[in-house]
Amino acid sequence: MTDTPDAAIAPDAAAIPELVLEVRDLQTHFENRTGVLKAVDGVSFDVRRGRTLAVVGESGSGKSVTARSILQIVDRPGRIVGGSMRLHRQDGTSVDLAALDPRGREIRAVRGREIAMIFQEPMSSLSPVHTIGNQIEEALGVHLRLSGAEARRRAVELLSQVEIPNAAAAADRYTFEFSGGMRQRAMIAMALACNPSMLIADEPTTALDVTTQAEILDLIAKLQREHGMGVLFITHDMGVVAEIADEVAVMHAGRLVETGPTDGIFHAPRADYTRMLIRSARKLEQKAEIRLDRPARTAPAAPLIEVRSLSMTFGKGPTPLRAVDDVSLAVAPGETLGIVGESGSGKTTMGRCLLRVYEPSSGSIDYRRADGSITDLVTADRRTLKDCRREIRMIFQDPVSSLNPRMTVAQIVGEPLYVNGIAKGRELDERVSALLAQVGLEPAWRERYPHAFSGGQRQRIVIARAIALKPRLIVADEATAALDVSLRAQMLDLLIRLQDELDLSYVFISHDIGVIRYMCDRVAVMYRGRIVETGPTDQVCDDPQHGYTKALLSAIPRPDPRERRLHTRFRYTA
Amino acid sequence: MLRFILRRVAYMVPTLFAVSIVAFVIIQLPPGDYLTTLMADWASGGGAVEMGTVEVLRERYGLDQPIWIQYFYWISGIVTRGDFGISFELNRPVTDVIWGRLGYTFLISFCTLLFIWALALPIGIYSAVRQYSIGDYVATFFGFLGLAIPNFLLALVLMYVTVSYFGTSVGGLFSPAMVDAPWSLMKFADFLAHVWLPILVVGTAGLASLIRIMRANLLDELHKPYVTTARAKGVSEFRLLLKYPVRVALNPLISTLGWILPALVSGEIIVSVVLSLPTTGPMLLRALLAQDMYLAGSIILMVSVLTLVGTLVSDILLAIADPRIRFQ
Amino acid sequence: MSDIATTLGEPIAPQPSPLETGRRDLAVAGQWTLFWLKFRRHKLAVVSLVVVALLYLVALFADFIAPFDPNAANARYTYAPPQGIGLFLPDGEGTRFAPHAAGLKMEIDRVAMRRVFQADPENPVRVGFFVPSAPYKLAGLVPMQRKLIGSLEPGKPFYLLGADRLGRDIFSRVVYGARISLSIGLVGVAMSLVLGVVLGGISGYYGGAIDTAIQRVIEFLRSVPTIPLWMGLAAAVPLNWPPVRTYFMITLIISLIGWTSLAREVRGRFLSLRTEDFVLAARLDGASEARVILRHMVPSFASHIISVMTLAIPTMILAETSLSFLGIGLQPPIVSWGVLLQEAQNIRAVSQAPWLLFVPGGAVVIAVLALNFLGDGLRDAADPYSR
Amino acid sequence: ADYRQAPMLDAKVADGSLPAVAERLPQAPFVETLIDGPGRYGGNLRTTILGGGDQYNITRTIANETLVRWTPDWTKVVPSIAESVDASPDAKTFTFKLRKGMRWSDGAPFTADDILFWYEDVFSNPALTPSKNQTFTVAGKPAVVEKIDDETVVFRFESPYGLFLQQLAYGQGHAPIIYPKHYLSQFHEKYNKEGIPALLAKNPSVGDWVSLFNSKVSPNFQPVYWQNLELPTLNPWVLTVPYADQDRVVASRNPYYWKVDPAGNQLPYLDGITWAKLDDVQLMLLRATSGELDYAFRHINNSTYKSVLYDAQEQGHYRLMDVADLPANDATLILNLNVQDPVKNKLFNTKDFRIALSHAINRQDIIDLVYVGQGSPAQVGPLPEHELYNQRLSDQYVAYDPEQSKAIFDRIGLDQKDAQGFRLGPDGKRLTITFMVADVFGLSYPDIMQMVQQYAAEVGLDIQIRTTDRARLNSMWYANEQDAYIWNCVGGRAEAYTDVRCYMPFQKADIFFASKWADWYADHSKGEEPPAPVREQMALYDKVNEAVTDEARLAAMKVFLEKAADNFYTIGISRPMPKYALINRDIKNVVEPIPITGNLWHPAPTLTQWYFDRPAP
Ligand SMILES: Nc1ncnc2c1ncn2[C@@H]1O[C@H](COP(=O)(O)OP(=O)(O)OP(=O)(O)O)[C@@H](O)[C@H]1O
Ligand SMILES: Nc1ncnc2c1ncn2[C@@H]1O[C@H](COP(=O)(O)OP(=O)(O)OP(=O)(O)O)[C@@H](O)[C@H]1O
Ligand SMILES: [Mg+2]
Ligand SMILES: [Mg+2]
Ligand code: NI
Repeated sequence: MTDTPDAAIAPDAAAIPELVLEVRDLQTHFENRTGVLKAVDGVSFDVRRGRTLAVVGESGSGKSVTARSILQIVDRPGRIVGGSMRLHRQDGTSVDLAALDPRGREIRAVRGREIAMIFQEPMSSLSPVHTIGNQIEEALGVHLRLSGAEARRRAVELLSQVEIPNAAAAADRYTFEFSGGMRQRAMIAMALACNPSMLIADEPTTALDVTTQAEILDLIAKLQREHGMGVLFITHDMGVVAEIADEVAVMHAGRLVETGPTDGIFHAPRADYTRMLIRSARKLEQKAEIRLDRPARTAPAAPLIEVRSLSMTFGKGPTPLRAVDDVSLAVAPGETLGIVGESGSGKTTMGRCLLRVYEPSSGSIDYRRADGSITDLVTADRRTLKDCRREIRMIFQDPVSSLNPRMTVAQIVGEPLYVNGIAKGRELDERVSALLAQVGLEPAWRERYPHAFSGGQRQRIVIARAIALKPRLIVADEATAALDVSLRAQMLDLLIRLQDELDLSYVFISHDIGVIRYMCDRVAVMYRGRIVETGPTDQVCDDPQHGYTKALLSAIPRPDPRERRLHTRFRYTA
Repeated sequence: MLRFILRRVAYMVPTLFAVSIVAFVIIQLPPGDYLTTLMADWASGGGAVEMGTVEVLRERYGLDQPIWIQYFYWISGIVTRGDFGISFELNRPVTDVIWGRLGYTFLISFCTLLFIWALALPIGIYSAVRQYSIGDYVATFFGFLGLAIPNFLLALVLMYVTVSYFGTSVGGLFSPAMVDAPWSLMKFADFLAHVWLPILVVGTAGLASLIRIMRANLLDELHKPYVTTARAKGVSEFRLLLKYPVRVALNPLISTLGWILPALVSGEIIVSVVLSLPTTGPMLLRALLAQDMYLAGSIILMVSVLTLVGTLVSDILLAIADPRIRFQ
Repeated sequence: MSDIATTLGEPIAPQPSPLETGRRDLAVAGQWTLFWLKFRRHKLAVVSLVVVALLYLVALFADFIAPFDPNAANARYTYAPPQGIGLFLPDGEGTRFAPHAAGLKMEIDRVAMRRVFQADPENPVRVGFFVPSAPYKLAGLVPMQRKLIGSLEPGKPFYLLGADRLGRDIFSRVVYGARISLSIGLVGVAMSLVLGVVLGGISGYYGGAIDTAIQRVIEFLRSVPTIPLWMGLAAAVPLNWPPVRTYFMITLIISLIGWTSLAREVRGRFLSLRTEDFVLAARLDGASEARVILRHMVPSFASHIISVMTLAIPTMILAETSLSFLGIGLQPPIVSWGVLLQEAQNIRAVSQAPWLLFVPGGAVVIAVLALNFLGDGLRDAADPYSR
Repeated sequence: ADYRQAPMLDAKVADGSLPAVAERLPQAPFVETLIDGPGRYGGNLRTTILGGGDQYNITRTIANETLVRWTPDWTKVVPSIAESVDASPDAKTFTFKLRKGMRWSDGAPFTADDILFWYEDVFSNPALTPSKNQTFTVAGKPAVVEKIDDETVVFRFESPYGLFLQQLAYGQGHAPIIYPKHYLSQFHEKYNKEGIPALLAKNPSVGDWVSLFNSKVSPNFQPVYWQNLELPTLNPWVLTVPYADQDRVVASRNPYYWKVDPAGNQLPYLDGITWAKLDDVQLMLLRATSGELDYAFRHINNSTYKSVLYDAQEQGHYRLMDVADLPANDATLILNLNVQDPVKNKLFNTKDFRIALSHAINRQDIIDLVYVGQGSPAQVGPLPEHELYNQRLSDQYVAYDPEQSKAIFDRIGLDQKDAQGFRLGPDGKRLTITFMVADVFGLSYPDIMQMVQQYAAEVGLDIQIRTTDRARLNSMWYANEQDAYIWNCVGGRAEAYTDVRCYMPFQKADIFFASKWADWYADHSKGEEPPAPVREQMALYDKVNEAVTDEARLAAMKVFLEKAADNFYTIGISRPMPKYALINRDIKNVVEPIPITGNLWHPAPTLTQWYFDRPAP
């Protein structure tokens, strides 16, 4: 706050801004008895005052480890084995962070004071048993030696700066009382507490919907302008990169494959991997090619599933939460219905109601069985429900948590076949192998545990489980949110092809309108438990009627640095 | 919070009734009754046993009644008059004789608890932070050693060593010279000189499990992201450890706090007999052996009440310590 | 990276993982191989596994290993000290290999009422392996006439680890005691385990009224001091039962009380697991409730169960000493480590025959430590997340 | 005469709160015969009792005052509280002359009225005494007591009761002299009908005057007796800290005690006695070895502990002295001849079965092991040094002869065996005898039983052992539920006359080989009529009671014991060896060895003359 923006960092300044961090040939290895994992393998880059360096790359390519290496907080058995990380201070001195003792006083003075970090998982990165205020004050106490009252005043000030409403009261609340977005903002407040000269932001917006994401990005940009921070921004969302980065570094398999100004990366990528990345990002801007090739649908068939005035409330008492509020929709056979909406709008809840995982409080779900009879799932008895659940399957929002970590992939994928008595023994094994092959996984890996797979592979395991019973409808809940763009495109293509092959219908839940446009025939927009707009995808995307839909569309960052538009987005207030 | 406490207290009532019934039944399970003991006493004095007298006494004590009627008299006395019946053997109302002993019991249990915590926490933390180090193994070894040696044997060996090599008087909580003295600094010192033995003996048994629990809990927490967050703020390792993972790892321990009490009281029974402590242990054991049923039943009931209260207190403490529970 | 057969034309390339070259063996290993690979890394656990296996072999082949009947009394050698075993004996010009136990001279001190023993180096007792013995049935099945180790000079004292107040061989008693202590004790632990998991599971999985009921039962059981419970229930066991059955019954009684803490922890785990997506997924797969609980939820806290069990075993072995102290434990002629420890529970043993205490005590400590470290190893190996 | 008192009383006498010593003593005090010589006043005897339920250790230490007493060597009955006693030639009337001027411990006079209070208001009151103590009954009829004058009372019996004075001289004869009328009448309905409701109101734990009375005093020295500090007594020490919840019991000198030494010094010499209430025997041992006990006998006198105590004599400043605790047999296998199981009943009542079991046991081996060679194989019978010694009774069937044992078993129909080699009973099932074992008297019964079990197995007899505590064993034998148990057997010396429970079914206490026959003996309308040989023996015992002179009694008793040898009820293992007690090295005037038996309490008979032979501090 005290320092005014430096002339040197003005965007139009000709001079190259001064260096904050100079990383050369960084190597971080994880050693265990069976070998060495070279998570970061000779990475070099610079971070400059007032500038943003975005790091992109596929999941597991070493982005987070790189970030953690800078602060020497890599988890055991990780170890920095080579390279230098020179931190340049404004007084002209500099220090090689790689040479400091990770438990020493010097590195501690840097952490939080000169270089602050926002962690990837905002949900678990805050202590569950301390108040938010307490956690922010801690940094102030450690570095600035502020007294209790002063630290508190500053903490409240920081919280209001990151636009937490009623900051003074919020400081006394606990982590679990904050929503995801609020936690993310609290993390930012914490990181900014000591006016660091550099901020590391590790995927700070993955968990957020586009509108909230936009706000956070605005916030970081504003603070960066005010304090002249250097920012290292890790993300896999090319749209965000295009929106905020000055420079981009692309990582693949522990190495930097390309570094350069944002515009160059997007419009003249040199490395193959970068090209593929950009291509995928572009591809997801439009309707899937496979779908374009499909023959046009003939007369609309009788709907496979028809939902009428479905409502679902959480909690009792005077103010129950109406998570799903009078929703009606229908899905035709072979059709993909997209559900979009911001985080917390009730998409998952609605999806789960379809399988009656949650008991709807009112409404009906008419499901047309294969023999043409119609069953109302809301009132179906256990046996009927069980039968219907073989035909309606679910892909969970989070592949990690929906895979039992203590079962092998073969067991997981085989489970529905086994418990429904469809196959066992050798036959089961063969069926599982075939299923894995169908989703593009090496059948030989079926004895591995889920943790030995990458995020994209896990997603495919989930899909394999979902199609094992030859379902007619799949409720796919954010099936691709955790993936990087290239994988995401592959995955969506896989789903579309499966649809063609098995004559599937999808209810496709996402908060990413790009994905919806790529994938869906029709789309329903959810806002606070209600469906505010429904229609064919193109119509809704190109000509949104409802204010909320407009705001949503305007907040989506485009993967092109020449079309930055976040500052021009709509805001919707109900 | 208040509602929570009230509800818990309300739950305690049926539990207590169940405890009182079971206490009453189990002390009646062994064959015979107090008069059997009385007859054995007579016999050991070389005297003749007059069966007529025994029968009259049995009637007088109400021991000829069916068990539920005996129970009803006892429980209605407690509920309506706070009268726990009399101890046949001590010939005094139960309430007169147990308070002092309950006091010492809880004093010793409490000291033991402090001792266990004071030792187990640092060791457990060390074991977790330096997992699989020599120190971890040594701590584990000694913890299990304490677990693997029967309490009374340890008490005996320690007493023997104390007598043989230091020549101090063992057993009891005070030396004979100090029993009657009013409380003074000297008496307190004398008390300390005696109380370490039971604390050590009972404590070692509980040490290992607490070390292991602490270690396991802490290992779970140690690599949680919020620890790294704190580290990234520049907090020193030691402070970090205490403020975050240890704090969270303590919660499961707090919730079992109330449960340690009956374990200590039970563990204390045999040790107290060996050390002749003025606690409820020897009295309960004697009352059980003598089938002095109102005394035995009342001690069991008292210990149970205190356990339930202890559990309640630890639940309240837990609610204070862990905001996630408080706000549920 | 590209020869994957798919039914869908252009395959999706499996996620590249060039980073993970070093740990491929772990990543692709089948579950049992993986388990073993991980277990093997835990050196102490491997050693413990060997120790535990040895202990069980000893228990199984007690008749063969123990030189004497555990109840064979010998009036001449009450409280004989351990003789130990030596390998070489001086012989004319040098030493020769001759396993032997140190000789003992005995005198009776009638005033002090004891036998006084002195080492008698002149008179070592020759020891042999696979010595002939009275016929017996190994493990109750195989007829045998040889023992692993025995004195070659019958009539001379042969007490490797000393003798007790009735001149019984402590070594033999400890060997036989392993049978009871390592079997029935474990049965009790297993009982508590089953009860704890089932009832805790029901409580946590279904919640509601049944949960409240089970919680009250647990609270109730926890709040009754154990010793009166033991005494009362043990007194209710019929007198004419054979000792082993009586003891088995008492073990069951102890475990009936012991399940509560496990149940409470299991309940906690269930409460949190019940909302996990993978559990929901299993339900949507059509798995029955029992399968969801046993196959999907229980393994998630297997490591916890293992550590609880390893802590419960010493408690079980020692509960038996407490029972003996109270006079409701094992009845003679059955021996167990608990009985042996209880017999050492007097000043005479502590001051004049410490081997009575150290030998069974050592056995318990070794068993407890080995089981614990084995448990540690199993837990780590069972956890797919551990390094 | 010229009497002196303990210095601790001087101050009280000086300030007038206590009368002078001559006024406190009776006109003719009991003059104690000293063992070593006159002692020195002062000192506190530190001894111990085991937790709760050991009140008899207090009783045995300080409560042994009876109208007549045994001489310390247990050979003669002499007057004690009574100045003299006269027995009529028909052994039916006994006249006691009390000591004039004798006082209770609170200073109130002790007269014939106190004895009459016992007789009329306690003994004859069915509420207070529902069944009459056997000491004061003969052939089921209680004594009639009359007061002649303040110092004279007469006891009359309907049938001859030649053993009355012997009985009265044992500890159990205390009943007539523990009821101070002046104190207890306030709790008695007859004397204080109006006052009792108020007293009851003050004491809510008792419901009526009977309970109230019973909570102030108790026959048989139940715990109550040692809990009432107000109760006046004739004992040498009176309680100052009661036997209750505290971890010790303390007694202090009775200033009105009525015995003097030959020099006129009022006894006792010791100022007081403290019993540390310890809950565990091991702790007792430790206290002993560290010199914190001046005297200890019970609980620590296990043969196992002797060597521990022996080694610590120097450190603990004590010595081990011999105690003639010499019952008829130290370890006796007692088969229940009235056992409910018909198969076992028939077998147990076959004398050959008992003989066979007796031959199966290697007594010498047991003695070597458990008693370190001290003791000798023997059946139950008076000891060789006693006038009643009967060699046949003691030595029959003691030989270790498994072959003969097997032969007898085979002969009496137990020749069938099962796969494990155990004999089958006539019903075709394995014959299993369950022996109850309690760890009492420090005699290692569990160890002995384990050996017996092995010997029995060698001859094919299956014996099972159940360890238990004394109280449970009690409840079993009163309910006649036991097969068999192991115990010691009284009657090694003089008490063989009065206490024949090991020689005949004679229900008194803790020896129950035929409780139903014993019931029949006490009252022919109860129990079960025994077979002829047993009935004949019972008639012989009645003859013993009719004898008035010592010679006649001895002769009758010898005939009786011959019959006992014929009947061979129980299987003895070992003739006892002397036990030991621990005593401070400075204590003098100790009879050595002290004779002890269940009825003859110790060290009470000579404790008043014990003194510490060391300079006053
Ligand atoms: N504590 C650890 N122990 C062992 N390996 C680790 C550890 N942390 C990270 N790795 C490995 O290091 C590699 C790089 O991980 P990193 O977290 O940097 O990926 P990322 O690029 O941030 O991916 P994402 O986009 O999914 O966050 C991965 O292969 C990961 O498995
Ligand atoms: N089990 C539950 N108990 C109480 N409230 C819940 C529960 N699950 C969800 N909610 C609430 O219901 C609302 C809708 O949640 P839902 O998970 O359906 O949102 P969503 O649209 O899927 O959001 P996201 O995009 O973040 O996944 C939210 O306000 C959420 O807090
Ligand atoms: Mg990452
Ligand atoms: Mg959702
Ligand atoms: Ni590649």
